Amino acid sequence: MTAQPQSQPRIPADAGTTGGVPAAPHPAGPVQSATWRRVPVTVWIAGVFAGLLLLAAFAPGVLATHDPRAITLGSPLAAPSWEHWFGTDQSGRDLYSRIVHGTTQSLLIGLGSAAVGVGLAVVFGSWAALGGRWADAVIGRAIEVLFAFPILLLAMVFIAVYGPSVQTLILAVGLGIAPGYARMVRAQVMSVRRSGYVQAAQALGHHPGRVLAQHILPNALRPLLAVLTLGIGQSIVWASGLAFLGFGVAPPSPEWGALLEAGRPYIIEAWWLEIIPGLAVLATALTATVLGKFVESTLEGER
Amino acid sequence: MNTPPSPNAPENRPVSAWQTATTTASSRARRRPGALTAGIALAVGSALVLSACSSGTAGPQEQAALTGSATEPVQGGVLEYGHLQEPNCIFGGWIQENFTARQVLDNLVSATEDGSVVPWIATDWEVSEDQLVWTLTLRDDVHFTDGTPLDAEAVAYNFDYWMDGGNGTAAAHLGGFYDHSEVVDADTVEIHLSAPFAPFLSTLSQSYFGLQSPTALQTRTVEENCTEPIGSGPFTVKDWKRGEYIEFERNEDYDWAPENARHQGPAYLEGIRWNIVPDGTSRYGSLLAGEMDAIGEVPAVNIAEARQRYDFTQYITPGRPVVINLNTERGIFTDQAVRQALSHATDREANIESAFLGTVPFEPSGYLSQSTPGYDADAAQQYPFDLEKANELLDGAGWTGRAEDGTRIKDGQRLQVKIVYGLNTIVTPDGNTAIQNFQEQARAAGFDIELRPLTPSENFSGAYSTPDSYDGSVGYWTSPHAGILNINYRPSTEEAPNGANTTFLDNEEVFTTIQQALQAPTDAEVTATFSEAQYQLSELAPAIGLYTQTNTLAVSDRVSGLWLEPAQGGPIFHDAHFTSEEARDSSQGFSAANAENEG
Amino acid sequence: MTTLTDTATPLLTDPAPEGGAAGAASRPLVEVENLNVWFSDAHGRRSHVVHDVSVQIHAGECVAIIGESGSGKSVTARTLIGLTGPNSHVRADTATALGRDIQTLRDTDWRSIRGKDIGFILQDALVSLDPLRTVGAEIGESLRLHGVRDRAERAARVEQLLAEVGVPEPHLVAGQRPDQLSGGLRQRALIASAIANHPSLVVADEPTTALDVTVQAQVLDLLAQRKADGTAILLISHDFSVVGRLADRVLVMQGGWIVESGTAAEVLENPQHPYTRQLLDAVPSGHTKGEYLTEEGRARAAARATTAGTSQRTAPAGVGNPAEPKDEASQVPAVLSARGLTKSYRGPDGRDRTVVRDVSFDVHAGRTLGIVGESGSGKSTTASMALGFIAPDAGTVLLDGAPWSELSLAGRRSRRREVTVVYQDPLSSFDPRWSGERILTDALDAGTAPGVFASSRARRAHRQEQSERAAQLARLVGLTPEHLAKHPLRLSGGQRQRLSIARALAPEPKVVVLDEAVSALDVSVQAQVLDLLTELQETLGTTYLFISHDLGVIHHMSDEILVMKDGVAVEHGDADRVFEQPEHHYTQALLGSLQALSTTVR
Amino acid sequence: MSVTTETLTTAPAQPSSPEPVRRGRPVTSTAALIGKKVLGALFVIWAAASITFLIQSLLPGDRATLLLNQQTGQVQERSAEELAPINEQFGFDDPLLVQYVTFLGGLLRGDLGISYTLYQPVTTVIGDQIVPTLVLTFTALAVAWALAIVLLLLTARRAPWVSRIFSGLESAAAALPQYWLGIILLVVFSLWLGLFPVVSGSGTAGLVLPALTLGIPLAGFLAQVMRAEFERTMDEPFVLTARARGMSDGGVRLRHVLRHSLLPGLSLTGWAVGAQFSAAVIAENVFARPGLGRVLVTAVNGRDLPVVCGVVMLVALVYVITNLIVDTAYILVDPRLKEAA
Repeated sequence: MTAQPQSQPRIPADAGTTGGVPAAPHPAGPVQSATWRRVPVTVWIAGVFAGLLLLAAFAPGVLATHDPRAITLGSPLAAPSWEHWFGTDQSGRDLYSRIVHGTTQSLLIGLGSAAVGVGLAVVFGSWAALGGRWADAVIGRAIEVLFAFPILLLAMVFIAVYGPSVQTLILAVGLGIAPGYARMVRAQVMSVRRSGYVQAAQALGHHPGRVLAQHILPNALRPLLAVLTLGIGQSIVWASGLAFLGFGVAPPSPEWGALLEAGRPYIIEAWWLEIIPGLAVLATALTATVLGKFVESTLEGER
Repeated sequence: MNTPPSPNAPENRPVSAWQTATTTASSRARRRPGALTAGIALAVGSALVLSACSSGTAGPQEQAALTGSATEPVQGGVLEYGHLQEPNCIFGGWIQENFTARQVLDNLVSATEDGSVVPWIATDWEVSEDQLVWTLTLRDDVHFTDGTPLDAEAVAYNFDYWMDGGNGTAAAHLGGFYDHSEVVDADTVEIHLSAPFAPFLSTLSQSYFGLQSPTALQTRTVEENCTEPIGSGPFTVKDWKRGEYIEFERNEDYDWAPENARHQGPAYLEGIRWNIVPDGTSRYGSLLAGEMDAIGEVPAVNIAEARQRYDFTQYITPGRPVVINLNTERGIFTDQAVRQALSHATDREANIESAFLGTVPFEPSGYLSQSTPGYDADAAQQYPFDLEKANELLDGAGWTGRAEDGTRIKDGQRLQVKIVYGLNTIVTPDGNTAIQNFQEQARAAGFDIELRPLTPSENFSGAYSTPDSYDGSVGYWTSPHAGILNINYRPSTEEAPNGANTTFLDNEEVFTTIQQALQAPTDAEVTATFSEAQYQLSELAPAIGLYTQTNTLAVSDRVSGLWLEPAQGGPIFHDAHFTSEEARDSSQGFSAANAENEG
Repeated sequence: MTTLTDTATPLLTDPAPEGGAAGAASRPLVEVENLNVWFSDAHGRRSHVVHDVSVQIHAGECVAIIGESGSGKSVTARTLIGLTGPNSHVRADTATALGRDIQTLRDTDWRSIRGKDIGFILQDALVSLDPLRTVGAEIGESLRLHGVRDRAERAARVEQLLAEVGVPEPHLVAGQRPDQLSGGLRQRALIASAIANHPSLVVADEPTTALDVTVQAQVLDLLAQRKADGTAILLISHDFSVVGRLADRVLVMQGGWIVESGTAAEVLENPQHPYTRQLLDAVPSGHTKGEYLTEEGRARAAARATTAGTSQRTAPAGVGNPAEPKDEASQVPAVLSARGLTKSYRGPDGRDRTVVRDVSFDVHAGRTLGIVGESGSGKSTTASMALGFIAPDAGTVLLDGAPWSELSLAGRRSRRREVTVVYQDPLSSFDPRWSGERILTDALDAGTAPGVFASSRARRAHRQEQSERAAQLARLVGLTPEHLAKHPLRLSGGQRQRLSIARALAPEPKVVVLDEAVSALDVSVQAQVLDLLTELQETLGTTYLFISHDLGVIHHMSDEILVMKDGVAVEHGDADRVFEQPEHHYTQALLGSLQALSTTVR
Repeated sequence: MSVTTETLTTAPAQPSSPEPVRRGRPVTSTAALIGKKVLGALFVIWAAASITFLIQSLLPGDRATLLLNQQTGQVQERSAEELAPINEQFGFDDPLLVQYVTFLGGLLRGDLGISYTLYQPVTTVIGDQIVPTLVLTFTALAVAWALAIVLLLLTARRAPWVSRIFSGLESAAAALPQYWLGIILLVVFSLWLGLFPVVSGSGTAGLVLPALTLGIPLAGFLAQVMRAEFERTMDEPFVLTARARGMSDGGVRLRHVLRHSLLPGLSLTGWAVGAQFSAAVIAENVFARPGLGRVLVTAVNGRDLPVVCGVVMLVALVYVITNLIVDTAYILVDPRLKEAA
């Protein structure tokens, strides 16, 4: 047998450890660190679409071809054409321009609800995880109750008190999605709190406040950034579901849920009124998911 | 649902139908010409029913049935009917409850297409000189399905029951006029009124005034009387699977159909399954797929096709059409000129034509629908689309400034108004389109309209019914006669509040005119005085007409003989029958609850 | 070879036969000529991980491949059972196992071979057996897959197999999950599942790693028995003592190449290749006590010796004999003292279980106290109490003679910097967001950072200063500024542990607690880190509380030793004394196992 | 979506080795544990009912007016005189606390009250509708699980493009608005292809599309959370051990890996039950199915407090029971949790 003096450490990141799981038979190790730099096509597509969404949200005039409110009584329910890319609705309004103009509110609902939901979740989830046995028990029960409670009722309360507006939907949906996230935050904070680096920081005699601010919260909440983006898509879907049940934004708002609800009676004769806004919701939710997963995997890759 | 249908002695069928009809024809009293036979009314074809029978069979057949044609309709079978909304009770004050009550309960009189009434349980009637006492003569052969007789005693009991909380809407119609009832003999009852009320009989033709067995009302629980009221009608409630369907079963003893029924004797059908299908697409789709034999409330977008494919009937509800009621007590609309300006400001006709795809008539009047007896077409036309006029009026009212978005401004205040409406309860999706069109069109004149759709809870709880909660509200109110004006425009007073006055109009002149009309001795005077009231209202412009409330019915060619009754537009199944034995045999019948949905 | 088996202890029931049956076999069971393996990643990049490896295994023979992580030894082993993994490319001039060409076998063919003709044993049954299923089910599965369909028969065979591998009460064990069994029992169960169908070849990939030393010996015994029965064994290990105990022939792999091969005796006693020599040198034991394990360590010590007089901070230390000044340690005051420490936990069954009982010790300045024990002996709990993380139920810990365990949380916080810790897994003890420099400056900051209201200039100056001190610390542990700039994830295991040590030194502690600090490292890296620790103690006079399960490491490092078993300190005394004249029978047994394993390489 | 399960928190100290074989463990705290669970469940139900009661009582608008208007189909103000009998009948005029105590008293007696609008005991109203809703909800759950498991077994940790495409499909499924999916299914399969009834009713054929409507998005979620665990488990050493035993890839996936990936799916299921109910409202609406969803919407719209409370309590009960089942399933899947619990 020939002795080969050539020595090439194959896995720099893993070299020097033998404990735990034996090295995976395929070299997941070395590539992973570099993978995140290579952005998949799907993420590119999602990125471009997200850019369009943001443009539509902040400067709808740039993308819209028509006044979203302008009615044309002569041509209701016109099929998609060169003039009206997505056809017209029951008032002869240009559906494409309405979807573009509806982006602001829909995204606001998505972002807002996700922010409210995740915000509540962060506060109460961390509180439950760090606040001791009582806080954990009380908040844990509250989360249970919220889980068991139909979101529909909550939505109704808010709408009855504040009227059907974007803010109302944000509150209702935010509260609806909060318990799930709160549980995640709680678990996350608990696991970070038990982590080696938190113990290490405590061993150095750092003040608990500093440990909380420097280690526990940042590390527990970082994965939530991805979750937040996923929540955006979910919130838009939820909000449009509420619109479907008659708890939507007041007309003539072109909020997507409202468009979906308005398009429902015309599904056979004017399919575009239902299908296209639905695709917009789906594409947005999917975009948020794809970007969220990408962010998540990037963050994980960094770890 | 697990008890098999009991054969109700079909031999016992009384056959005095035609006799009743003849009696009625010769009856005296205050019956208008043209009410003699429903057949004539049908042949004349009033504005009430816009019937399009592509099959070309239904119309003649109905007449054939009426004139006693030799061809005997197919007996039996359970008809599948798809309906929009589910009632809370079979009988009640809600219009949906009238549709079901009409299958189970009989009324004293039956309305015809021209707004007159024909005998039903009451074969004859007479009113005193002072118009305060109505004497009704009743059939002597009618009994409720619990076996108790429908006699004068029962009628008197029912009057008291309706007025005393048994039916809120009945009380709203007759409450200010009814005093008491007196039983003269078994077949005669006197109704004493506190004030003359010309449209008395027409009022009684609505199913709010359906007759129930006093024994049942007294001895059974509220729940039983809600889900299975005992009447004398052509059907009884067999089963009610809430959220899914109500099953009605033929009353084998039935032999007292109203004079304008297409036939006498028990119903041809073994029964009806009244399916609740809230979604329009599903409802129409279920007709297309053959799951339903007939459906109500055909979505506007399907009407054109339904006219081609099915026996399609559209019924225009009399009473107050769908209008925007303007708040005359508070806010911007206290100024009559502003109300008039808004009435002129939009092209409502084009709006309705577009929003309903030409399937529902535009109603220019804010007070009565065109199918209401006493409707004045000229008074209705006072506010054609005239943007210039609207602008002039607003300029004159001091709304001369303009904000950046075009909204008019007066003393720093924007011409901004809030219009509330119960979406999907009062206003259909198509109506919602029309309201949005209205909103958009009114921008040209400088109105900034905020639309506030209400959830049913908000809508009915009264939170949006007070003067300070809206500038405009959208609503309609069915009524077979112009007396609805009294309900809607009687000023609200401390002693006698009138929540139905949703414009909060407090105008002595209008009120007086309406009272005169109600008490006018002749039809001509009634009509003339109601005309005057409509002109007066029109000038005040407290409401803006949009479209007529319509009921529609599409019937597949498997069944025939289905019609919409004229008082409220409910479907009548008593005369309905399958067109062939194959069609009947392919129907699922009862007791198939578990094995259904094969097709 | 003979020398190895001669050292067998009574624990070894059946020593491997002389020379095995190797010579008798005419045709090898496994014959591999020039095996090459590549892996390709998601982007199609190929890496060549095994280069021209050739190996032959005969019936009744044990061939060992020894190497550190990343040497390609496991890949080679897995290739022999057709489980190289997805995205792998295998090429060899000859590759036959049990007479079949493994390059042409399809998956269905493999399935009939694996588990039947070739058994496979991985390290640590806790993760190598399905943790959700009973071991009986796992063993039964091997039988079911190879034709034993009848349930009752399977159950009987499972019990029989468990009995064969020396499991007491097999019918009970068969119904338990790996986590319910002790390490030895579950490893036996794993072996039972691998040999269920009496394969003629067993591939054992690190079969004893992560096991306690006594258990290791038992498991190796078991394998030796199989070998004696004629089973061929391919043993993969990083541990010379294990290899020496079992192997007839040894291949040394490094970076995918075989750098040396020969009989076990040749390779272990007379290594030719420098890499092999380096590896053997790096094994710590009593013999290496007071010496440096690596070439580099020796060189650095020598360099230091020449400038010894100029050093300000170093304790006066003899170069080749760092332990010398410690001799009069008993006069040195104890920095950390534990008195009668006791701790119990409430178990899931509601009963209290005492994990530490009445443990007392003193750690003297500039010296090392080693605590050794097997898993569950309570040594880590003792460390946690010493660190002040958990309060003892009884007893007390004194730091510099002052109360420590009895302090309030806040009171202890201000003195935490005096006792620091180095963990087994450094990576998990670093905040995943932080660079090495940040980690060190944070440690330097402990308790000294300027307040929130300090001026930005003061803070900038402070940061500048800390940054320089971090660089100094890094140099001290042999890291460069480039290392500090990196994320720990991108450092090697040894570098991470150096960083971890630097962090522990940053607050200039009185005591550093090393909790299994080198247990997860490859032997050569472990040697480097141990050398670093020795050097630091020598130059800085650092005091260590050194906790490990590894007797060799403990002996190499410690001045005094505390032996723990089941929460009780069974033996306490001078390191050499404990190793040479153990008093407690447990210590004797422990050392017996060690001797059974340890090679007499030197 | 990365749902973190906190399942594997084991006791601090490892079992020591003195007794090599541990025989059965004492079952001292089982009764206490059950008692605790039941108490917790009762608390959730009580809290849900109380919140509902408060919400319904404090909403703007007058309940008596609402009832009266609903009975007549009108939208208007009502006079005190008109409202008096209704207030009298239902006790709307009593102080809130008195109403609440009455309500609680009824609950304790097992009396949920009488529907304001249907005049039926709430138990009857719910009893009539509970079966179709439960059937729909649990069929949808079953559909979701079946889809997710098949998808995982076939596509997880396969060629990269396969995994990527299918995990993309999962994301898409999870992002589907249910009503939109429902309408499309209805149009395509019932109206165009005529495969299923348009009006679903409560029959079996009518169950397919509503169950898919609820099941497909949930399957997306389930598959997402389970895929992560599945792929992680595929890297576990015991998978290699099983393969080395001669097990086929499919066998390993089915017999070993799948079981491990069930846990996050189970916890998601526990959470999803509440949300599934809200989704059932939508499916019942689109497909004209009877069920509690429709009852709830109608009751909420009509502020039929006894019915709303009853339905909410029932949903809470179903949630609580499902979660107890999920907890049990957890232990069945991962017996190690029995000790941790």
